[in-house]
Amino acid sequence: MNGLAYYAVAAVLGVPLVSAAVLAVLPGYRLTARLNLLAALITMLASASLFFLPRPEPGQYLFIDDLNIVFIVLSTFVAFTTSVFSASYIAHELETGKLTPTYLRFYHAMYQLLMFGMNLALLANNIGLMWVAIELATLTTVLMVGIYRTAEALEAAWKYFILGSVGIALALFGTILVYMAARPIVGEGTDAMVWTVLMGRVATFDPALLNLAFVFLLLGYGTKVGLAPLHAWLPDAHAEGPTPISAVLSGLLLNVALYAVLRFKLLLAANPSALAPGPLMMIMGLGSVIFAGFMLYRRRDIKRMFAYSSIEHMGVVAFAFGLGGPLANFAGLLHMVMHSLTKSAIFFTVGHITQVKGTQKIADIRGLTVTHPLLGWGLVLGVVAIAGLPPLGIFMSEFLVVSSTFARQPLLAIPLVAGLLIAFGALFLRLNGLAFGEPTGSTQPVKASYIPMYVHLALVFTAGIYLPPMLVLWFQHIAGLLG
Amino acid sequence: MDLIRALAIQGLQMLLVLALAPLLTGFVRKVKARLVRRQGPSLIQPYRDLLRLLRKEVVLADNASWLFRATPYLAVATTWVAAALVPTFATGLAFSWSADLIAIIALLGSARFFLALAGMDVGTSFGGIGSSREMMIASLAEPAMIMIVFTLALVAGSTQLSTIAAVFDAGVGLRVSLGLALVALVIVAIAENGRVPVDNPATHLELTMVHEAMVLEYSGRHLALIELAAAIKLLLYLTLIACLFAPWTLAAAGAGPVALLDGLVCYLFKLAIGGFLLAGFETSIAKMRVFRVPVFLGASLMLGFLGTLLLFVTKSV
Amino acid sequence: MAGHLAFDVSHLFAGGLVLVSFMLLYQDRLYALLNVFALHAVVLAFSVAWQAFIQDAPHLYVTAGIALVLKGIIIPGALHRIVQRLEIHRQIETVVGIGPTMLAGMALVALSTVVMLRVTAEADPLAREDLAFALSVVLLGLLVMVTRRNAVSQVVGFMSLENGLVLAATAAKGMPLVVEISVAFSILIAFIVIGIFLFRIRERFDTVDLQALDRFRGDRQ
Amino acid sequence: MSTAFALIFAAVLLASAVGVVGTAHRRLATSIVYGVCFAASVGLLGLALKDLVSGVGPNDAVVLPLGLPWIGAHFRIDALSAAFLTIVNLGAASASLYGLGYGQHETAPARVLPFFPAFLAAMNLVILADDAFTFLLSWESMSLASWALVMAHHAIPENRRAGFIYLLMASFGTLALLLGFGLLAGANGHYAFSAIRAAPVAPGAAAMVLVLVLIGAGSKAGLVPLHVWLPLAHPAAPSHVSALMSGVMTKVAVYGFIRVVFDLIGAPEWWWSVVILALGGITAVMGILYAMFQTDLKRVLAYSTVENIGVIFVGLGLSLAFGASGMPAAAALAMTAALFHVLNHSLFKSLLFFGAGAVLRATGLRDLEKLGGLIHRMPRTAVVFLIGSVAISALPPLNGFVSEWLTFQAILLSPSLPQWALKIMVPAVGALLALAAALAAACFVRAFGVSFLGRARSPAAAAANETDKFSIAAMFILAGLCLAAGVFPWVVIDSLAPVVDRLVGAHMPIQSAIPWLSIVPISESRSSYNGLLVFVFIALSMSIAVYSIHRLASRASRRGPAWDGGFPDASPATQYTAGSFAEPIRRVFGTTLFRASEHVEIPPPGSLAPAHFRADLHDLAFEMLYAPLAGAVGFIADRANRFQYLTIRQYLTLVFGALVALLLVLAIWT
Repeated sequence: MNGLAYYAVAAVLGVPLVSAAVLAVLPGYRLTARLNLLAALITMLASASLFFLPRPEPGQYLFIDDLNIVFIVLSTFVAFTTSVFSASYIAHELETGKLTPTYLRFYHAMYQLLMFGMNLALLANNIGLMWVAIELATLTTVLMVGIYRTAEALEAAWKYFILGSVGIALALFGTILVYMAARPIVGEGTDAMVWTVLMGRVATFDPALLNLAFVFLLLGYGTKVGLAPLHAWLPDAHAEGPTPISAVLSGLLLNVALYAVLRFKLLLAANPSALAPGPLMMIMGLGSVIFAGFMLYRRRDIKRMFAYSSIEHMGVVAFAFGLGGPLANFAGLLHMVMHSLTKSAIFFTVGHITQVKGTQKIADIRGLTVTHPLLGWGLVLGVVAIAGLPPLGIFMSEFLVVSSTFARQPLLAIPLVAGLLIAFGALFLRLNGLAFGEPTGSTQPVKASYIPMYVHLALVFTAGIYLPPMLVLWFQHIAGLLG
Repeated sequence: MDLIRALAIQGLQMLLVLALAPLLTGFVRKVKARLVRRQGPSLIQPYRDLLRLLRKEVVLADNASWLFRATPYLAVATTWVAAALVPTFATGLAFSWSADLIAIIALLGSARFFLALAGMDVGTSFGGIGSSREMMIASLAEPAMIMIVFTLALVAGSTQLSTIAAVFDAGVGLRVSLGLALVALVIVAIAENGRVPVDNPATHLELTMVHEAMVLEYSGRHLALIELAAAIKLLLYLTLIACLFAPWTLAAAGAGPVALLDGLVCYLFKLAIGGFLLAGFETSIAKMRVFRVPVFLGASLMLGFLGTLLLFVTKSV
Repeated sequence: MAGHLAFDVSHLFAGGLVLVSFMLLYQDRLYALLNVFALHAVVLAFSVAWQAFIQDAPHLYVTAGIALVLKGIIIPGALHRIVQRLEIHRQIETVVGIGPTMLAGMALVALSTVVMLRVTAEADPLAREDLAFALSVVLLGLLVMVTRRNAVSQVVGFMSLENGLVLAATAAKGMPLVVEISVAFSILIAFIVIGIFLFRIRERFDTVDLQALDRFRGDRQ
Repeated sequence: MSTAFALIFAAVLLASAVGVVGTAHRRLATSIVYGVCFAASVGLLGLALKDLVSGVGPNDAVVLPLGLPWIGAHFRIDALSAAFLTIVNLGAASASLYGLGYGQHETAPARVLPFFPAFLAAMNLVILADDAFTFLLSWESMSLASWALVMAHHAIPENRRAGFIYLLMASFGTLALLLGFGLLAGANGHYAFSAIRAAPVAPGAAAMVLVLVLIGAGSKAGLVPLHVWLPLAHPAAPSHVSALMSGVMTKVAVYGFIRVVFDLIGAPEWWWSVVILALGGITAVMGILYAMFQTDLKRVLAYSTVENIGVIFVGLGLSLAFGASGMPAAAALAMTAALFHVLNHSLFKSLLFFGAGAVLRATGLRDLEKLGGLIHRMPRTAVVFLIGSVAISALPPLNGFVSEWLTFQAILLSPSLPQWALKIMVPAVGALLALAAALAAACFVRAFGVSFLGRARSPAAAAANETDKFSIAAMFILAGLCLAAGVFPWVVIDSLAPVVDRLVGAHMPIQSAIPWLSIVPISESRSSYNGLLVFVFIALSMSIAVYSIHRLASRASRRGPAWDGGFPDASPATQYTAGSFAEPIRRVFGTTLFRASEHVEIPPPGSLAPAHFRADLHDLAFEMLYAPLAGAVGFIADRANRFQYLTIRQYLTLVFGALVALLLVLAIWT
């Protein structure tokens, strides 16, 4: 019976790996794009099946529990929709000659490799393995950010690479420290790196080592989450890479890194004498929200703007988890899911917009609702959602975050609200120009795949008014785990 | 029986104000003329003017609308109704309860509203100047009036004229607040009726005109009605002052004919005094610039408010 | 007794590593810097080898070998070549003077020891000391990265940082994946070096010329 | 039961909103949408009236498995919501009827049709909501839908600016409300109103909630100084939407305020009323002064909305004061006055905006200085606009006067309040109200006189035509209601009785029992007013006058050029303009409150250059509050923006700094 689950896990990891290898060698755009799509589909189905199959016993290296299955299902889903979008996006890039078939092959291979890395990181039951997987994912994205080989792209990729490497190093040091903390209790060997074992016995670990470890891990993985002041790579990577990658970065990779931070937060929370990780996360989160809010005002590049909005929302999520408590944790989870869906939908829209207008400069894009109603209104809807307006999902999560914060920490709620409001103003200031007013630029119709973005928005919309009870119970359970 | 008498008194009073109004105007003019050693027109000259105007044809501006023609009737009607609700010589009016002091002020407001509109209807600069200044003055006079009402209402515990009159008649002692209120009310009355120093009903000099400029386009019967309305308004204010600050000998509800007669005579006497004082005041003072009027009225607003406050001090209600 | 000796030797090597890190901080000539780094790698190699010996964990010899060969010989050589090829001027512009940097380094070492001393002693003293040194090496490596202006010296900083990591990893007795990690890191560093070479990145780490800013930071008009 | 029906109607509205997206047949779609909206609003109106008259079942609640999962979406109709449902749907129905005609001339129907029903639905849901989440969700959706409608004519830059400021202020208000509800609900998130009532908050927290609600609801209602968005956004929308925003949406905001302050927050403190009264008085006077100086007809109306909101809040403040001092009867009187004015304002403000819309359609103009003489071209519109103007100027016998009168009666009861502060403050507020009323009269003499009377100031105005029959019908219905509410005020007062009872635990004496159908707030001897009689008297004496004059005097009349002091047929340019009409009042009030200044350039004798006159006004609220804020944000944004252009090494320094900082934290605090 459990066998099925094993197969499913194998599929979630194996399919991307194999297809990466295959795509690396296969020529021809149509075929590879379809294959890419297919692989993503299978992966998604497999991960979805994990949700229904009985859980296998946690192994030395892999395991499934309530927490990571949320992430795995979410990320495989977004990966799938993104691959749909990427198919039509890449076609256009090929026509305009921005990418050559060779790079295309490379692109698809990397795409699947990235999926493999992320899925592995999520399924890993071993802090070392998780580290390796996240680094793999980071490096692949580095290569994809640089794929256009323009000076800006290389610059962005290089910046990402260097900062990422430092992050890697810090994270590794943290990992070693955790092992050191675990070794005296658990004993030498792999066991001292296995989540399930650690969680069971962390209470007796040396608190000082754990604290030190968490500092390094927070900075190391926090670099990938894009929390200020470690965010520097994020906006440029989003702006200069191919848009599908921007979508994946915002929608998935940030979550994966956050997942790692959460894991270690759990670890610390389970040790009575270790310092409470909450405040650190709250401070960094709050800082990111306010900082990103102000940064939004001077943005002139549309993709960079939404990248900063990702920083803001990651800040909100980190803040919520830092605050803790069932309500805030629930809100944090919800916010993370909603943000992934919305932000990737926005990047889908933006991708088509930049393609049809031939520019990423906000100033050169006007009156989209007039020239391209579907794209324009899609963008409006997306911004409305990301700004936390009802009846879309983020409103609910922000409602919970803000109100529960104010009831518990009134003084923290004020800056939080201020940051949200500042970001709100900036987003709509820009939207006014983008979506409305006298249109500029090309008005020719665009070959775009609207399904992914509208599917995402539809999901977000539904979640804003109705959350299925099953999902709620599940989230509440996880929120309970997160303490 | 009571109802019948009340109705009778009500009707009588309505006719009375209608009949007396021009006479009062004439009286004031006469006194003013006398004070400056002129012969002056006869007392009944206003009646003659009205009749003359009524007999003349109306000359309407080409683009005058129905509003322009309806306004005179509306003005007379509202003013008349308002006047009918102020106890002149007897308190037992059949319908005095249908509108209290605030409502009476508001009724006069309606009349002013439509007159101001009529002033703008033909589309001349004079009409506009008149309307805008009239509204400006009113915008200051009305709050002052409300403050006066406060003062009175706080003393009498009512905004119902008959009640107030009855209370004051019964005697509430001499009060500073009431004195202030009286002064304030006089100022408001002068402003509302466009008398010197706020306005001059006799002048037709462009820059000084307010009310006259507003109704400059009227002629014939329309003008007659407007003159009549103005006269009634003057009478109304004098009556108001009389019944608020000299309520003595007002015939109470259900009083016998003697009392009524007594009240009537005394009423005429009060009016005479009021008219005389008004004429005296007007002759002794010069018209002020339009933009000193706000200060003048502001003073009455202050007095009214002061009256209210002092009331708290003297007797914490 | 043997334990005592083992302790002293590894202590010696670890301390030596910190010392060499300070020498890195001190250098202001590029070639000298590279040579000192080679020394850094060699010291690390010895310390790792010693660990392999006392923990009798043969796989650690691999790590030691990598350290010796790759970081001790190949990469410094490659960097030499690059410096010649790209005519990077030999003088290293530092952000702050050497003196303050050294002081900062002292402070960092003090900090790391303070932090580490909070660790209860029952995590065996050997590991504790080594961790303290490793942490200092890591911090000093970062310090090198942020105080040097040109690419090569920053790479050197990064590599010394990573040496600190390896030190820590080897000190952690019986830690799995050490070899894999060191390999992974070597690849990473190779990437960086290649990157510098391919993209002709001279001072791109810290360009000060505004026109370049406009070109590369995208977001200006 | 009726709650369920109400929800069904709301669902119908939403369905039509979704259904119309991207439709081809514009005329057809327009008719269908507004038809559906009309039907649904009438249905809701019927429900609400039924509940209002026949009383509501105590447990007429519906809980749907929507919204916050573990709470669900609670909906409930009580007396208060029934009253406001009536008001909202009265406006909604008339607006939909108006839209049937007006909407056909819409240039961008695709940007109006989907959002109009959504807007209606959202407003209804706000009032139906019975838990904090549903309330805020509907509240913000209401803002969103109206924002979309404001952006309907987005080609005009001012509209885009208006939309932006509107949405920003709306979201600011919502966040304030959100914080308030966060306090009310407590840390465990008891968001259902029933739960909030069950667990009253501490006094300090309650005061904080009051402030937050004043900000939240006040910014939506347009309390000075939170009003800045209102005169920008309301005129920008299509006129029937402006009518809804000004006439109805502001009332929804008032509803929110009443719901929280009189229902959820628990026992009030007397000093709260000081704040509310002060704000109300200032808002009333400032609002109408702003209105006085505008030359855009719709903007005049929008600012006068601010004034009326002030009047309403004065009523609410009084009610709070009396309630806190244990004077239920007086509190009931004040509350009745406030609610009555809510109804009145929704009636005549919608009416006036419809009129403005008709003018806009006929002439394409909103600028008073270009209008004039429309009474000849658009007689019916002129009549209803006149009625609206008289009503809003609080003149008998129309409805505006009644609520104003009731408010004054409540003010006259203030001396019996125990607190000296209030004793002295309330009369002052009364003076402010009187001032506001008088200025309102002046303002609407100006608005009506300049636009409808006189001679046309532009060809467009000279060529105007009467508007369509649907619009006329809608306007006449509202005008009729204004008259009815003025002549039979007792009907309104009595049907408000249960609401007031629910809110302040007492109600005014039942008026229908009083002879001659006059209204008596406290006692016959104290004060009474009889709209019917006054109306009849005026009609009677007027007809007497007409009759006798026409019988006895000459009936002859002749047309001729205007006399105008002897200058024959001067050009229309010599008429008094809106600006010149406002000049005296600008001199009296504007110099200090608006830093008004006049600049005159008269060319030297002999030169043919035209003379110039310019009057400058400053919106101090904007210049002192909002401009600095925006400046600060911009400044910080500029400073922060440097972080976009650091070098990699500097970014690394940031990371390094963070690491060292955290290590120091460990070293020191653990």
